[in-house]
Amino acid sequence: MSCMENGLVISHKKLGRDLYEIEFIAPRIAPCCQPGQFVHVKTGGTMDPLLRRPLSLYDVDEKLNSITLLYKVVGKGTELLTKIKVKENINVMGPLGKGFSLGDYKSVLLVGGGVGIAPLIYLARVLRERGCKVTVLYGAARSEELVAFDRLRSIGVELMLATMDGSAGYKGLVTELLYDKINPHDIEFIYTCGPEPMMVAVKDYADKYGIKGEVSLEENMACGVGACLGCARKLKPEDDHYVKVCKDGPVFSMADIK
Amino acid sequence: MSCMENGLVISHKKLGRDLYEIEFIAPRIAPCCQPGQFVHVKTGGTMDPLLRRPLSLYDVDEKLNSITLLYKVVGKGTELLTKIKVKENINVMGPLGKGFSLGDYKSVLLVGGGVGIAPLIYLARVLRERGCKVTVLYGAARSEELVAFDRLRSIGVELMLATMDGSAGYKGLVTELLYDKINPHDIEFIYTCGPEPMMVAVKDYADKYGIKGEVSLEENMACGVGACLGCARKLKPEDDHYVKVCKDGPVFSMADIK
Amino acid sequence: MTRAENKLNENDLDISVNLGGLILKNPVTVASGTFGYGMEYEDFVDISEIGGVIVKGTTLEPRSGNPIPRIVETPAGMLNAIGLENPGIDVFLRDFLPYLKEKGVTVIANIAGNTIEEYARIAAKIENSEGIAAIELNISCPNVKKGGLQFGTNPDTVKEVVEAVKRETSLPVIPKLSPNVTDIVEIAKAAKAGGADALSMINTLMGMAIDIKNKKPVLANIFGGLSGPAIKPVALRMIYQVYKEVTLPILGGGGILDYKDALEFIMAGATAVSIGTGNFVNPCLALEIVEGIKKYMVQENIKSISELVGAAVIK
Amino acid sequence: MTRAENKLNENDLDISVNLGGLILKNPVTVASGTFGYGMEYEDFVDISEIGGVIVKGTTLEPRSGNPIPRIVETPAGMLNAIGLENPGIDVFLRDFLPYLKEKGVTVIANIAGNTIEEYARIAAKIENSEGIAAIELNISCPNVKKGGLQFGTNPDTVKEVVEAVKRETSLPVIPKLSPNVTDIVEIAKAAKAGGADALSMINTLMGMAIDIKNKKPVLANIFGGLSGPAIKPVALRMIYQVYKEVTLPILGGGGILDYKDALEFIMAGATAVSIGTGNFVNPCLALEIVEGIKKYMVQENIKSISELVGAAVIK
Ligand SMILES: Cc1cc2nc3c(=O)[nH]c(=O)nc-3n(C[C@H](O)[C@H](O)[C@H](O)COP(=O)(O)OP(=O)(O)OC[C@H]3O[C@@H](n4cnc5c(N)ncnc54)[C@H](O)[C@@H]3O)c2cc1C
Ligand SMILES: Cc1cc2nc3c(=O)[nH]c(=O)nc-3n(C[C@H](O)[C@H](O)[C@H](O)COP(=O)(O)OP(=O)(O)OC[C@H]3O[C@@H](n4cnc5c(N)ncnc54)[C@H](O)[C@@H]3O)c2cc1C
Ligand SMILES: Cc1cc2nc3c(=O)[nH]c(=O)nc-3n(C[C@H](O)[C@H](O)[C@H](O)COP(=O)(O)O)c2cc1C
Ligand SMILES: Cc1cc2nc3c(=O)[nH]c(=O)nc-3n(C[C@H](O)[C@H](O)[C@H](O)COP(=O)(O)O)c2cc1C
Ligand code: FES
Ligand code: FES
Repeated sequence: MSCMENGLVISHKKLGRDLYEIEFIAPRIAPCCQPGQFVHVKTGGTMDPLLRRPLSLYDVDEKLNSITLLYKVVGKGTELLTKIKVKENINVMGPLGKGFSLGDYKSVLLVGGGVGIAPLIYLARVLRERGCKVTVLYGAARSEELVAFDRLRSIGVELMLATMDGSAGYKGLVTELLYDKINPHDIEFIYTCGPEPMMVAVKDYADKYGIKGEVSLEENMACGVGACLGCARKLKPEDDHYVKVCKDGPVFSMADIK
Repeated sequence: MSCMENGLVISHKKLGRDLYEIEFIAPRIAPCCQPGQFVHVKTGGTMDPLLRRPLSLYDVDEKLNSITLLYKVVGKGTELLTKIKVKENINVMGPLGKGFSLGDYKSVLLVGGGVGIAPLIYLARVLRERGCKVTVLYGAARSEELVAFDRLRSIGVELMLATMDGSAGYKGLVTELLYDKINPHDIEFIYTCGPEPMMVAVKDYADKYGIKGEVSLEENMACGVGACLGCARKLKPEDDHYVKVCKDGPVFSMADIK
Repeated sequence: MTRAENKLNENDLDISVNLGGLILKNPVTVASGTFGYGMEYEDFVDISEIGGVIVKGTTLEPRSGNPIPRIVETPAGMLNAIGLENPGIDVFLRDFLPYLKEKGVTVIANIAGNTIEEYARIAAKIENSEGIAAIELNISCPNVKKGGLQFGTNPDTVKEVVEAVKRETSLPVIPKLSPNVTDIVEIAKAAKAGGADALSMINTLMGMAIDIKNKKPVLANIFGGLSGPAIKPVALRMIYQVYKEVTLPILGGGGILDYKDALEFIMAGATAVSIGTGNFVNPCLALEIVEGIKKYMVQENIKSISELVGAAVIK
Repeated sequence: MTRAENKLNENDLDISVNLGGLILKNPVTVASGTFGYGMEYEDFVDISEIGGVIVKGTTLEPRSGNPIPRIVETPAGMLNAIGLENPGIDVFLRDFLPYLKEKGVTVIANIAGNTIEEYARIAAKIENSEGIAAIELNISCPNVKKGGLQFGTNPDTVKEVVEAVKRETSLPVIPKLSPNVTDIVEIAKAAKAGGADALSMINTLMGMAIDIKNKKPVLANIFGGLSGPAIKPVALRMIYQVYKEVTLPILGGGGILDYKDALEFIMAGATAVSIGTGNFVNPCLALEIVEGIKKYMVQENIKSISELVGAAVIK
């Protein structure tokens, strides 16, 4: 069940330039969450901006019933979000969308770029709790942007980093690590979230080695629940119908996209 | 000279229910201020609300070059204003409008109701500094709303209070004090600001005893500088032309109004 | 009589309305295209309590809608160019309507055609099924090439299309007027002449946004329909104008975000209101507005909502 | 060639524009009725640096304007019903124009008449004085009973009024189109047929607000003109439509609040822009937008602003 809830903010920190982490108690939403789902957030109390903003579940604390989001300030909605203080409320709708499938895999690969790492953290934790071996390729422009590093370490994943400026890990695109460092025969499934060119490269890799996988897509949203048809998208150019990223996704099978 | 300036907020306190006092440094505006003038305030950073809000100069610190405003939260603009924190900026245009005339009086009367006391504080201080005897009638609904009490005391005025519930001073309308407590022959000039019925009662009193005086009026404003003609008002019903409250006022002679 | 005795109880209130034969239990509906087929919001709100659910615009044949991007936020509003993506009337009646019927929802169909003939055929299909309380005629959708806007901007066609639909159905017929016209009263009169039972107004204003980075229109369709609080003043003005001149009940909407907005519409002449973009901001809005209106009525000692309809109109 | 060499200097930029014979040193003007007679803002900004100052709408005789309230804020906008309060053309020319001339301001008059004859007479008076660079014809003010709106909504009258004014003046004549019409292109074509040198668009959308406490319209005039960011999408759409169909330079405005908005208008087809309600939010806006446009041009290596006009229009 999804619902709308005013979450009590218990922590709100700046993690790096333009990157923030906010945690709030959401007793009705938190128990229903799955990795890959998102919440639809009212970022301010006025009509500007008018619409909610979709943000992935970065993690969920099942004991506290809290939800944590990782967000990057890119425009006025996320800018306003930074003003919400601890002890204030954040209004969210959730959990929304279709999350990642959680097959009975022994070893999977996660590839995250920039703030696209967000849904992969929650996923990695849940997969680890199910005893799955999780390898994570995590890329960003600079080392300061690898803000999920500590979480990934504490989750206990095999972690490889890439930065464009070489300030941490491999110097270059995170997808270049795929061919250098990953043995495709060790991997049963690939999950990826990040900039579209990155995800395309991950899909190419998966296709090449016949590995199945899932991607998390983004599209501008109004309703977030499948009612407005605003977040439509053709998964393949030749498709004659549109999917709704908010409801049919945001997670889609790599087999379905092109 | 007026200008637009980003003032650094150095103090922002809640004085009572819905009543706030904000002080900010305004090196270009502060030196040009006169009692009765106002600043036009951008209450938030977004398009909602879109327009500025006029607020009277509550006091000006000529040494610090700071301006203090007293405001009541009545709607979304003033509500947003409460969110501005110390060390942040407040964007204001000012000083605007025509302030109180400062004749060479020996003894004057000030009558303020509610948040209408704001411009009278600055006026009282300046008049006292010129050696004028200042009597102030100050009314509000309840004693907690008499938030300018301490300032008035420190300015050194003869002060009489009225509250509707009798929790401080006279129980009833502040204008009832006029006839009970004020000797019209002691008063050379009357200044008043507050709810319109109060100001009308003050004018009636002034007319009755042939005392001159000034009122500070309010009207919804867009530009605040006389450009939009939105704050127009007929001072007397029979007038065939409109004055601009922002530019020709907000202070008007009692003789001109009805 | 003391004040306490005088005070109305919420249960004494009469908030049901009659919109040209369409009886709504309360005056708050959700607008077409903003509430899907109801089920999308079932987790958030008891959709059967909403005055009426106007489902997504439906055409004779399925439509896949416009290319993307289809939406963009604007100051206090949004533009949409969905292009009437829908599965067609047959699929709607077969797959979606039963759910709504079972839930006890007051369903209002919203139909659009490429030709007058198509409007009539959809209406006939609706007439032959059960569970729809009224038909809203979308003669004003700015996002489809054929049909759509031009129907709504020409008084003669408005009259014709209403007549054609009326011939096929016994349900209340509620044409939805386009605000993109010089004289809304003329269009409203034409709708009345065609036999309209009520008027729905307003649909979106035609607008656009430019992507300055890529130097092109943001929407793939170039133009889109502007909705949300930004258009509220225009909606109120048109409803006020029509209320004064045309004696048909009005379903008013355009930018409603709270019960005070809803009261503005009612006082300007709307018998009932519709919530569109507001649903995206707050999926519980329709019912919150019903509550807000009730509280207001108790406070103001107003027993029947009908006392408020047109209360601000200066005759 | 290195990047540094390639980079334009702000001084190399050509930001002057030709608006049907009216030469502006930069493409940013301030809109009529929102900047008084310039002097109201002289403390805040060097008004001679603004591309053009369009002064408050002027009529043949003085007008005292509408009763109050005249303005009300709306979501991302405002309604005004000033009612063309102004001292009349003679007083304007005698008392206000000399100040503007002395300051070196590029002055554009904005005129309104009750009859076509009146428009012509005001234009003749302007022709006989000096210091006015162009005439904007307000054929679209929704706030006056006679004249005003009806001129702007009928193509025949639009043509006639432009012709009548053109006969009396050698200055560029720029009719200001009303957005409250079904077909803006038809009106633009009529203006062109009448001899217009450029088009100004858009004036305000007609709207209203209701005071639910007192159950009456907020504005004494009932209706008012909606301006501000709320109307930006509608303004852009109309400019885009007209740019595609009518070969006249456009002075575009409606809701501009920053240089990005201004670029949207230019890319939609406006040769120059006008800032209205934005002046109330930020009295320095016009010049800040000029600076913003210059920075953008340097960044994007665009030498002449004309390269951007209509850049987003898909032919
Ligand atoms: C399912 C989903 C999950 C997401 N999860 C995260 C996350 O965990 N962390 C994070 O930082 N960001 C995430 N995003 C992107 C995030 O929604 C946008 O960055 C955000 O909406 C920008 O809002 P703004 O007002 O700051 O920017 P503006 O640019 O001012 O926004 C303007 C409009 O564009 C839309 N928009 C802008 N960027 C995007 C985008 N990338 N995707 C979709 N809509 C966009 C906004 O929703 C808004 O309608 C996610 C997006 C989707 C669809
Ligand atoms: C010259 C002048 C000096 C003022 N000085 C003070 C002061 O020192 N302290 C103080 O608390 N208030 C003062 N006011 C009133 C203050 O401007 C309003 O309370 C404030 O604008 C309300 O804004 P809001 O967004 O909170 O309320 P909303 O009701 O949301 O405002 C909606 C609109 O109404 C206008 N408005 C609402 N109330 C008033 C009002 N009383 N006067 C004028 N416009 C109004 C707003 O400007 C806005 O355009 C003064 C008004 C004027 C004209
Ligand atoms: C995403 C979206 C889709 C819409 N689809 C339809 C539709 O299919 N049929 C229709 O008549 N109106 C449609 N509309 C218009 C709304 O029903 C409503 O009339 C309009 O949005 C104005 O109301 P609002 O400001 O409350 O949103 C749509 C609006 C939006 C925002
Ligand atoms: C208070 C006010 C007064 C106006 N007076 C006039 C006028 O006298 N003549 C005119 O042609 N337009 C007038 N307008 C319209 C503006 O010039 C401008 O076209 C309109 O406000 C849209 O632009 P904006 O959204 O940038 O404000 C007025 C607008 C406002 C807000
Ligand atoms: S955002 Fe409305 S359907 Fe996806
Ligand atoms: S507020 Fe614009 S003239 Fe006074």
